Amino acid sequence: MQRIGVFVCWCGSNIAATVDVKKVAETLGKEPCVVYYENYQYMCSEEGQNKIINAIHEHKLSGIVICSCSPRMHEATFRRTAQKAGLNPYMVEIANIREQCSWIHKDMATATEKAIILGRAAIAKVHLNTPLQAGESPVVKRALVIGGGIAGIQTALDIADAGFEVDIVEKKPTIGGKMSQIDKTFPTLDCSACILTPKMVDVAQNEKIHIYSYSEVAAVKGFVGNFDVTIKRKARYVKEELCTGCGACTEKCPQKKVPNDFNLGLDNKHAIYIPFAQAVPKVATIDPDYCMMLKTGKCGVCSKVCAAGAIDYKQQDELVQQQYGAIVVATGYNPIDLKNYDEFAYSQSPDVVTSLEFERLTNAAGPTGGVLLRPSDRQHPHTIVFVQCVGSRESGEGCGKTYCSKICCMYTAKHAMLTREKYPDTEVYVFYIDVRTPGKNFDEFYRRAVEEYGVHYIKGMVGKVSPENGKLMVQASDLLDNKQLKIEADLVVLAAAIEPDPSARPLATMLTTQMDTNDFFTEAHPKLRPVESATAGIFLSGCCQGPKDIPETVSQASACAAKVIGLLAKDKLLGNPCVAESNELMCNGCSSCEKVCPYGAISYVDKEFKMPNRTIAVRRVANVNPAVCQGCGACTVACPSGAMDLKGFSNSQIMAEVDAICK
Amino acid sequence: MQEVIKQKAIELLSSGKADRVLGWKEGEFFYDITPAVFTDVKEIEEKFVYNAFCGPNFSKYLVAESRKDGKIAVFLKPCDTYSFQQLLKEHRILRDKVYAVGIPCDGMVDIEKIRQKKIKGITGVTEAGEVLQIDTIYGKKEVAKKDVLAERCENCKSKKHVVYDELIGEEGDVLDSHRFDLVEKIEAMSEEERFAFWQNELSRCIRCNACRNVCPACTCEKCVFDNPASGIDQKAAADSFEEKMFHIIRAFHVAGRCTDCGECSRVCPQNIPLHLLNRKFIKDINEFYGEYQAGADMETRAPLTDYQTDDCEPSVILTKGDQ
Amino acid sequence: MEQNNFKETVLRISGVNPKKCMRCGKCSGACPNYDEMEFHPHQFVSMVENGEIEKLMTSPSVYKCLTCFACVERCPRQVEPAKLIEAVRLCVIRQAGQNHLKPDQIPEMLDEDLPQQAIVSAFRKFTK
Amino acid sequence: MQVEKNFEPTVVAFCCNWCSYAGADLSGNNRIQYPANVKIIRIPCSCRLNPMFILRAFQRGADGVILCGCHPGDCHYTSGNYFARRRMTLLFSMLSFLGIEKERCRVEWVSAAEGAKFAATMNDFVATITRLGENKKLEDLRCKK
Repeated sequence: MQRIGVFVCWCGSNIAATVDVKKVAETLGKEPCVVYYENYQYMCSEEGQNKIINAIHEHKLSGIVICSCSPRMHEATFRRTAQKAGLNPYMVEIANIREQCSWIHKDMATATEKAIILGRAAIAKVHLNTPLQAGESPVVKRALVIGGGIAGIQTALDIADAGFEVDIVEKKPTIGGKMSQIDKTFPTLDCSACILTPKMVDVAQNEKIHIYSYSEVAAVKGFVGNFDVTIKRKARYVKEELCTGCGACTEKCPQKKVPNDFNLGLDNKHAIYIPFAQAVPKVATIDPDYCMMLKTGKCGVCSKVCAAGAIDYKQQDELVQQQYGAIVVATGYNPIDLKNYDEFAYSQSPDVVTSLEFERLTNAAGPTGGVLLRPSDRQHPHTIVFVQCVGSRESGEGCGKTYCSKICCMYTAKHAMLTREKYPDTEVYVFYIDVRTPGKNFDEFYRRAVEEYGVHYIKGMVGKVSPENGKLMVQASDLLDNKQLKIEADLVVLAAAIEPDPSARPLATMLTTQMDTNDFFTEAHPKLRPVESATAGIFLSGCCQGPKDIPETVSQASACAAKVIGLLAKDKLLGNPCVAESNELMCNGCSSCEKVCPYGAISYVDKEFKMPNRTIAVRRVANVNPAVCQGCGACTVACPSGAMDLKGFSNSQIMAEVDAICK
Repeated sequence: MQEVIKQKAIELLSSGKADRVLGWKEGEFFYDITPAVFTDVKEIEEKFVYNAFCGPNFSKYLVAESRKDGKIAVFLKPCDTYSFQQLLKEHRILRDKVYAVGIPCDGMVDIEKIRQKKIKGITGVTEAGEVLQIDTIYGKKEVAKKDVLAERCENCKSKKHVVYDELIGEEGDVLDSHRFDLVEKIEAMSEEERFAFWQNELSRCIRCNACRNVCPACTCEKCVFDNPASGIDQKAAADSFEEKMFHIIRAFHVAGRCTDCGECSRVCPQNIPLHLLNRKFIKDINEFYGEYQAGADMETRAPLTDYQTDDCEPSVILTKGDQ
Repeated sequence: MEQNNFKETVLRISGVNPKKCMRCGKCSGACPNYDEMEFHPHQFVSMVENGEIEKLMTSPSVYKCLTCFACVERCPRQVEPAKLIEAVRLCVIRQAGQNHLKPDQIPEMLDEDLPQQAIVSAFRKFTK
Repeated sequence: MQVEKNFEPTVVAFCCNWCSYAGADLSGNNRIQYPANVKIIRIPCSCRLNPMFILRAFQRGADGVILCGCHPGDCHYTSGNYFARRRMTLLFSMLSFLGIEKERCRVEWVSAAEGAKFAATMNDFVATITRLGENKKLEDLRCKK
């Protein structure tokens, strides 16, 4: 039997002017199990709270009802008050007689009557309240960053800086990501490698950071604070700890016809390779699809020339098991495949390139040594056409993306500007639909391209590119001058839309995080929680969440790190005790609840039950992980047997409220 | 057909492929067929039947039977396979403990419909193709089988077996049925007419729970109506509301999981057309969220555990005219 | 046909929603007969949207369109300008004679040797 | 239907904690009036609303039940209101099929910023229920005092 205390607040005159607080208190005092009632001017004041504490002590109250303002206002206050008096904070219920009564009604009799009913409903509920303990779970003080691009690098560095261990899992042989392929960065035109590679070195030298390069996440279990991750380290056929990165093997390898993916296939590499000079870790990797030794067993040159004895043709994929408190997704982006854009002749002419390929063609470490040459005949191009929005901003019915890829306007301005600066004899045309330059110093940058560098910006989409006699005929309309242009170009550069990395979708499934229809990860709140996923403990960094440029990526990466540090700084996580709970005796194991859970908090176990006649039956039953459950209650309605209930908002509590109101 | 199935039952048992066989045998009356678990060949030879009264759907029995030691063989009519697969999908039946034999069905007969034809004192019914020969204490009579089919068989939705280990006879197809005709007719009534219709039907309910007990979707370890903690436990209907509440909640609990097997209406001693409530949900689900047949496969998400961001709003009910 | 309903008619016949156009001009960029035209594919879309159908109907541009559907194929937003042009052409035809040919005029035009199919197709053509 | 002169309907409003309950608070903050017939029950999310609760309310004498939740797409728990929408659509359709006045139940999406909409919705709903009159079809007579 509960011993309930009722406290009616006047809220100055806010409540008392329209509600007869004395009458409310007295009437509610007559309700069953109510052993104490009181009304006071400001229940939330220290004086008011002391009244509650004293009453709890004096009358041995087991539950209290406060008739006051909205629980969104002071529920937490009164819960703390109860706790101070030694009462479980979840034995407090609030009847909202201010926002939902005194403030919206004018007639005192009506408002008083309603206040009494609301009080009754709260009393009915508190009758059925049970003390709840917020579950505690320890936090593993280690973070996992998936993806070693600039987003992952920045997040890892910031987390490590706060003193926590970080592991980076990168699927390529080196970290660095897309930024390592870029030549210069807008709007300052500083060299990308010059600002990125020191960070990569920082990562390599940081004792708190461990890099799993050439590795992938294979499985994720667990929940916030306690993720259990399996990392697959792909066989690179080189012992990472022995390789000194001297490069002798890569020079001597006889297999030289391997398309160089770092240069986007614009040149070739050897079957054993180090992607680029500043790679981290600087370790060679053998491409098993091309290595003669691995394919036919005949060669072994690299093994012979390796002074460190690092080559191991028998290396196998290896699975590493590791615990983490937080996981950061930084899987980045890729330009879309342009196979469906044949009107731009991408597959017909090597001189039609994507912007990323153009970056490699202008990069000093690229296939042309930084001299801008056409891929087809290695001649200097004199007319270059840039086409914007290839595959972006489409209706979604075709093969393109509905969103704006955001970075193309700026990098195209950069390309155009750099080309004109280095090769003033080149005519540069940029065909645009809109030029979008929101960002610090961005529009100024674009205007400089037009005004100082004489780049021809033409509003209108290119309709057709056709290779003719070693040239590229570009047909486009100039919408502002209302004429059709035919430009004989030497090089056409397509600003391909960017899309999330294909590894993101299976990863989202493993992490039980949500994605939008474009496979970008969905943030917990588009405005207020932009770096967290809806799944606790999973954070988002960089382009996996949406198209971003480098400054934005880095600031999001640091924001993400701040959130991770905030989580890892805690020794224990205190959960929300109002979570779902499954009654094993009633559970059918039918999986209905699991399907509606947005957090993947429900799993199933086979459990033995003692049955009549000393028999034992094994049944599949649902198990809610209270650390993951957020307490929405979707499962409680999906459950046909009523085995699933929500603490703090149980079926019987809500029905008691219904009964009290409808009486 | 009875002999073929009987021989199969004997073969399964004697070859050791199954330790028990779930089949039909005669109950109190020849038309009152009940499910039975056979464990020896002799019993099968004597008692096993398969005829036009073998309505009972065995799927639900497998929830308990598949948890016992050894393997159980079961005979499933096309519509039974849907219930069977739905229960597999809900992890209620352990698949590897069951040997499922799909058997053909050309409709089950409703004894009440024969009686409605003023045929009294029935002592036996034999099938002769399209015609039923009926022995009565007043002599022999004949009726066309199609005239006395159970409602659910008149509106048979599928002759296809969706899951089995072995199939006797040929595979059938999913049929175009007129099963929603009556639902549509009720929808077309006025609100007051609908209320009167259901008041008349549901007020006959004696809360015997037969519909729940036979329903292959109602396999809860503990039914909410038997659970004092659920707040809706009732042993008997005290007034007209509780009948409605019972049937609404029951229909809602099986919505999206009901395969429309029609067992609820078959067993109702008061002849309440309970299947109409389930069909109403099925029809709504099909209209609002796209065609869905519970038990048709193992993969598709049940409509109530799924959503589309552009689903219709509940206010669609208001704009559906007077339904 | 009422004059002010032209836009509605064109939209109905073509099934095109010109509001989907983002003014990128790829249709005009792709058009092989651009130079012959007074109004270009992208202008067609905006003129239909602005209700300037009569201007289009009287322009020779309507007949310069080769109906190659390059614009339909290339449009990133599935606006389908060629279908609009075709609809404008149909408007011209419909307005020109309502029905060129009435059924009761047919008997007197009949010729013993005229194949049945020719009569039917002529009727279709002239009543368009 | 003959409407009694002083018929005061009982209306139960289930409001999700994150949007609609806050919307109701906002209408209070802005002193926008709506009838006292409406009594709000706070639930964490619209998907917490079991159809059983609605039937229970009617059984105990409620004349109208309304569910308010975050707008589709804005659910605090990302997908709760989508499930609620399907459940309520089917339930309401069934009640109508049984001949219950279909206006007695309603779902309305009210955000935390829509205090005025909350009040307007409640005004309209109470007016509708008053016009419909007492809920007789779904009431459990034993519970009537």
